[in-house]
Amino acid sequence: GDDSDDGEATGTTAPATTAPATTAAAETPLKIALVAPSASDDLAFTQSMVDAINALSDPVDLSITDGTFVIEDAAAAIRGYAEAGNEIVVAHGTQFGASLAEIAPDFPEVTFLWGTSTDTQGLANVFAYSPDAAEGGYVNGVVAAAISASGSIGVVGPIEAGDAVTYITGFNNGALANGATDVSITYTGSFGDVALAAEAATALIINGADVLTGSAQMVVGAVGVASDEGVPWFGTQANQTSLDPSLVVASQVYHWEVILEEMIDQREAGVLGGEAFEINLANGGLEIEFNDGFDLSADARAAGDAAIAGIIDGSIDPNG
Amino acid sequence: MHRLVSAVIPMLAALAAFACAAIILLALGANPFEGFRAMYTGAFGSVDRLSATAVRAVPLVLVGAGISISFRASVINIGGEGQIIAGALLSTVTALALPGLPPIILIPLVLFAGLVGGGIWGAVPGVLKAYASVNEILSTIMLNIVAVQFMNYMLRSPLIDPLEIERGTRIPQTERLSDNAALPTLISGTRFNLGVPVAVAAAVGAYFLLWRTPLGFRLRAVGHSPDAARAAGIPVERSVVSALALSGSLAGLAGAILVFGSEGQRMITDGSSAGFTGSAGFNGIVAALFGGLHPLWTIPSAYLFGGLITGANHLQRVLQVPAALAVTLNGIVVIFVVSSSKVRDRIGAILKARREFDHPANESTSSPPAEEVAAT
Amino acid sequence: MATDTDIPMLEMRGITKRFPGVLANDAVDLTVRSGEVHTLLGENGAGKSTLMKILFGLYQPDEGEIRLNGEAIEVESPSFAISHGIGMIHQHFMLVPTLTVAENVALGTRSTRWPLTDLPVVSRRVEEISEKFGLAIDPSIEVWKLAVGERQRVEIIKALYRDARLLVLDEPTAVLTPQEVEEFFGILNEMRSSGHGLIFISHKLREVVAISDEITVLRNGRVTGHTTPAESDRQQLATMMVGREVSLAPDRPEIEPGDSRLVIRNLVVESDRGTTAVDGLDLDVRAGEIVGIAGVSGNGQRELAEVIAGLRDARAGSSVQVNGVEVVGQGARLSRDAGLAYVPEERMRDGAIGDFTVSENLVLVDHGSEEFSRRGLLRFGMIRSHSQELVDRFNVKTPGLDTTTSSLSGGNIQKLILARELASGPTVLLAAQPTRGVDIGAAEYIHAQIIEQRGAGAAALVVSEDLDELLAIADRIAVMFEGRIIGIVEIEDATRETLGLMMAGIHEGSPA
Amino acid sequence: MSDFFTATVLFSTLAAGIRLSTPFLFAGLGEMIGQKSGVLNLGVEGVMLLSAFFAYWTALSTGSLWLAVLVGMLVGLLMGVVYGLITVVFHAEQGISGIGIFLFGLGFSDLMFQENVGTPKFTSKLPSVDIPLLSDIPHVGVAFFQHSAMTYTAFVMVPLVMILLRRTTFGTNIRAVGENPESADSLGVSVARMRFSAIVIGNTLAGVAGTALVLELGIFQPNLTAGRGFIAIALVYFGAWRAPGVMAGALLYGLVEATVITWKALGIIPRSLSDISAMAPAVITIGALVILARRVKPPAALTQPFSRH
Ligand SMILES: Nc1ncnc2c1ncn2[C@@H]1O[C@H](COP(=O)(O)OP(=O)(O)OP(=O)(O)O)[C@@H](O)[C@H]1O
Ligand SMILES: Nc1ncnc2c1ncn2[C@@H]1O[C@H](COP(=O)(O)OP(=O)(O)OP(=O)(O)O)[C@@H](O)[C@H]1O
Ligand SMILES: [Mg+2]
Ligand SMILES: [Mg+2]
Repeated sequence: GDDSDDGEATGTTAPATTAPATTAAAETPLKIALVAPSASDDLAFTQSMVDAINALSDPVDLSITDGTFVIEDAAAAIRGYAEAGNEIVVAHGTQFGASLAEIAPDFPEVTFLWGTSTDTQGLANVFAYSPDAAEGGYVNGVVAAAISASGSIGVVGPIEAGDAVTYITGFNNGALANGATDVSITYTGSFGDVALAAEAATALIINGADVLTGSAQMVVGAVGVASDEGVPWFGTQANQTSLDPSLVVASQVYHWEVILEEMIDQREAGVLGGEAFEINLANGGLEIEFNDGFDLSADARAAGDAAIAGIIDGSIDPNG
Repeated sequence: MHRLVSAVIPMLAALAAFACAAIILLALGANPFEGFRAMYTGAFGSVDRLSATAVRAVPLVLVGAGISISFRASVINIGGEGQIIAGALLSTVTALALPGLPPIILIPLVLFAGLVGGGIWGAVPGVLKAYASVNEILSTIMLNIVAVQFMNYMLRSPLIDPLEIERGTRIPQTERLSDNAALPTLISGTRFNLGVPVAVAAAVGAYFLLWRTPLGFRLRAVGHSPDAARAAGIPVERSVVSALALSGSLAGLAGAILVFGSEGQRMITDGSSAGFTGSAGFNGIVAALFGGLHPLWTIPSAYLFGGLITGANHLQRVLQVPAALAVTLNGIVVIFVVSSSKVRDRIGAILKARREFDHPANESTSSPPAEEVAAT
Repeated sequence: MATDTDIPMLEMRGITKRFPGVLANDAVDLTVRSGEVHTLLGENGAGKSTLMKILFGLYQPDEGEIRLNGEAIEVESPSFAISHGIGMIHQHFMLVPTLTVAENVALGTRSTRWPLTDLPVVSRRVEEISEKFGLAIDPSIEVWKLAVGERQRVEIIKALYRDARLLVLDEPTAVLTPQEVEEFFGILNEMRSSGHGLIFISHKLREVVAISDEITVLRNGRVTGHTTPAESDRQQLATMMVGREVSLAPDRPEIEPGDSRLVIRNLVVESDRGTTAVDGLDLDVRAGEIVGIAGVSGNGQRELAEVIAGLRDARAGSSVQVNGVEVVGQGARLSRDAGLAYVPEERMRDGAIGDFTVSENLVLVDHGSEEFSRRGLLRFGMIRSHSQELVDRFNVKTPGLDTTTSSLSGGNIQKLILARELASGPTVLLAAQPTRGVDIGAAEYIHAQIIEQRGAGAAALVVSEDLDELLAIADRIAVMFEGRIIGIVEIEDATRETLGLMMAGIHEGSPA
Repeated sequence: MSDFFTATVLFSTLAAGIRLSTPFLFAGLGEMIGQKSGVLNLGVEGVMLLSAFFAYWTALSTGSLWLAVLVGMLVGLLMGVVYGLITVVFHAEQGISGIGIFLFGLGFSDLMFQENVGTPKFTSKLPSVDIPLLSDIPHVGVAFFQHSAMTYTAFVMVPLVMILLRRTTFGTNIRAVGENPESADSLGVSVARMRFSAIVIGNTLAGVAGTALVLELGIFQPNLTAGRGFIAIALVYFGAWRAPGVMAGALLYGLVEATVITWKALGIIPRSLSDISAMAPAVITIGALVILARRVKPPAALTQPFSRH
């Protein structure tokens, strides 16, 4: 897994200029543009994609528009990048899909990547991508149950929708499968309210939770409380170990590069889209990164590894 | 002289704003001149960009025109965000319920639903103010919060696209709404859609309402002096409700246009209000006040402000500076320009006063200032 | 009296001040000596307040010179004026209603316990001043709770507290009852004999004659004459001001009154403070008669007027009928639709909208009528011609129809309101203090208009604290005391003395 | 056993409510002082964000919480000077300039964060200061006497602000210029100076609010305040321009927020109602005002620029 290197966020490229929108020759770097809702070093969803593109084996020329939480602005950026001659434009946000459906047909030469999504909306130049976040959630849940003394585990989510639900569903199933008695799931009602996330974590701990997890940007508030109270934390979307090197047990990390490589290959072979990809434990796109700084018992680790193996071989259904 | 002053001061303010922006750009390692060029190109550089800016200005025009109505009635409406959402939700529900109607009926219908939804959401603080003495600044701010949560609930639960449940992706968005409700594009190859003329017409309507109709007369009377209005037999409470309802309905219309003029043709939430509204509920206040609370001036004012937003976004894309810069620049421009506009007004007023004295504008009936002297 | 009579306390020379479209002061000279009450007399809009605001540093003159005790000064701000011993009591009170009397008085002065306030110390001095000049007031009460006359006292105390030697009093008596005016003149005499210089502005000639040592007359921004009470009587003063003969007693033809148009039965009304302001009042006003309501302010007149106008609710069981329509608690629209015209007491607050134009204010009540709006649109042509007609007819001095109303002089705003209310041809006219602050010429005109309405068959109820006014125009005068009508006097039997006694609650054979 | 459990939850909810109220209280008192002088400041949210970021950055780079608090205050003060210049000296429209400050604060704090910090990291947080003896009282101690110094300060500010406004000449002048600036001016009170000072004090308190929020959490994120500045403005209206009223509003809002989040965690509020219940603080605040039915007028000169002829 790769560690987050902060500071190296934006400005990796020169201004995008007009260029022929045809397939790149082998030596010129591939022109990729990324449009994302949160900051590129958010330790979460957006950073996972930035890291993945930078980890590609081919040389790339990457432009980023991040922090575009206004959907209309994102749509303008997607269109703008397509016009500016990028070969691949990544619309890194479920909410951008509707706009993409309008834009993609106007630029048949450009490949659009859209995630997280499980279908391409029938567009020939769109690749969809999604994580099976339930898988990592399940593994985290199994390990969390293993280290919970009380059997009571707390979860802090934003609003009950999208990726967060998938992860939390998997987590819940994993924890219950491994003997947790009570998984309390709290949706704060906001992606951004750190203080509320902190109070949610506090309430969960007072209510008896001795292990916590959560999804979305505002969970740093919950991590802070977990950290104060000495409660272990499970992360998702990116490696959150840096937030508390002694209490973060494991993080589900997205390695999009696994499927990005595949999509680029297809494009080079003349297929500009039309397929949905998924990262999961089996294809290595999802990885559970354990934190060596946390003193995890061998049993718990073994339970986690068993869950990973079970999911990969199909004997465990994290959604079931 | 006075024309010179009023031209020079905003230019100085603009220069100061540009200087601030330049410093920040330099600090970010970007070339300021390229930056400004990118902003200009992004906002006004081509027919396409001009159209994009117009589309971006639509909610600002509408919210701004509505704000002009309510502020003229002395009602401070900070609830634009919530009213946009309410209008969008009701128009979305309408389109979901009657997808098969022909466009000629369905488009006006969804726009009307937007007006109604926003109007209701505006009338609530109006009623609270008029009949329960709840200050509207408090209630509109609070109702914004309520609207966001309500939108999140509606879009993740009753209105969610059934496919999202089926696939397990659970994205909080509606299904693709009827194409019969989509606002037609008026300049092909651009984003310029029916929403733009609708917004302009609504602003003109707001102007007529305020200055040409008895209702507008009453609203302005109540705005200037509720006591005198009441004594003259004008129903003050009802006027307050009307002002907020009208203001809200224009914001609600903006909400409908945001949905049916969007590329996506569905309503979707990212959990915040700004994600859907682009903060038009607040920026519309700026557009309105900047336009002197005059619905017609709100149109150019909103267009410039829209240009600031599209331009700054383009700047970010071209120079690869963080998106937060765009918001920062908006703030800086607003601060500098608003500071200068009042200074200009004051100097202008003083100079004008002198000139008007020398050449009285409209003399009338009674004794001109200096007449015959009747000594005793 | 004062010793340095050869060096005047104040000399203003060649003061000129322009406003957009108006030359408010045109080379005005004014000389005031210590120990003298110097009256400024002039029509509404003559420029009296403007001159005084210049003296107090609120406006800067365009030309001219001010000398205080022989020394040229430039009054750049009110604090400069205050520090030079100039005090001003403004035509519109300059008080902070939410602060207490002591806080208002102490505002802007040094505190002995800085940074804390020293209200006990201030209160003590306020009491000293009160005692010396006979200005009873409770220093700890918030100003909004005070009656108008009491607020006036606070204004005077404010000036005295700052050791003002030269005191400007801009229409201080406009809002005072006759009794209060008596007391007030006592205070002025006290100050005069202690060597203060006083500049007094009033439209009430009886007062001017009673108190002045010197009189300067202004017209259209210019000084048009000097005189003293000894040289000129009321009639002559009026002529100097207006430039023509003014009749102080209007013609009032005999008319046989008709049916009752305004019928009030068992009216019980609460004041804002929750006390009973009107306490079981019955009254009839018939077509073709003018009934005056006299009384010391605070005896329920305001509440009575507001209930009739539909602006205040009354207790259950009360009845007010305008042309047979029950109007209690139904809102102003209904009262007006029933045929009422209403000239409110607080004209700046209730009568006109300062930020509206003259013509907008002239159609404030009727803008929705068929005449001025059709198919949902205002008819500007009609509105303009109507406004122009009223401005001409009522001689409202304004630069134009589109002039902002607040820039008119007080008297002209009053004329504008009357023009609007009388133009509608009301069957019942309710006028509260219709000529308060209005110059003689205008008052004459207003009285004539009210009498004309009476002639046209209107029932008029005029609430006024000015007995001269009521004696001049009313057919009957009802005196209000503690929320009731303690007696009604036919005009033939009414004298200042009997009315004064009744206003104090004393009435032969009165059960009260 | 279950009684004990309930009491624990109850009092910890109280504690959470008080914590959540703290930023509201600081910002609300600050806004109130400004409004008392006749100046509406819609930029509170922006000032809170700027102070929060710079306090956080200071704590991160120096490790000193004291310095962080100081920087947070200074940033608020500086923004007060800027806002004072804009509104009092240049007579700018208060509504727009406030929104300008909000936008600037929102963008610039985000920009600075991305440029200088990037990946979120924790700083040390404000330590809990346990009041001797009192903090040992079962339950009550947790609820009221184990908070950060910032929280205690916020509540101590309430009587201090009351004294400032009611008992000092400065406060009397502030109230006078907000109510009737012509009158204050005619008595030689400088309207401009009073308003400028009130704005500076108000913005400094907004800065402290942002600082309290960020140091309580130990971490910054773009838009950390999540609308709290606007709620603080609303609470001034709730409190009818009185310090205890603002406190009541802050506590009400904070306590309802805390209760909702706790009940969600306890499963008392079903997950399906999570967003509906998140409306509760807003709805209850409005409802409380309806029931109180107060008819208090804002300072008469609020939002009106003052200038002499
Ligand atoms: N001249 C007026 N002055 C004060 N209030 C009025 C006036 N005319 C109407 N109103 C009040 O305004 C409300 C609406 O009046 P009305 O029904 O006449 O409006 P409308 O016909 O819809 O519009 P318009 O007045 O523009 O023709 C009514 O409650 C009425 O009491
Ligand atoms: N602030 C102002 N702006 C414009 N015009 C003004 C202003 N103040 C006064 N005026 C005009 O100057 C003239 C003189 O007004 P001023 O108030 O001095 O009259 P006045 O003699 O005090 O009258 P009144 O007896 O009605 O109080 C009037 O025509 C008035 O309309
Ligand atoms: Mg005057
Ligand atoms: Mg009508």
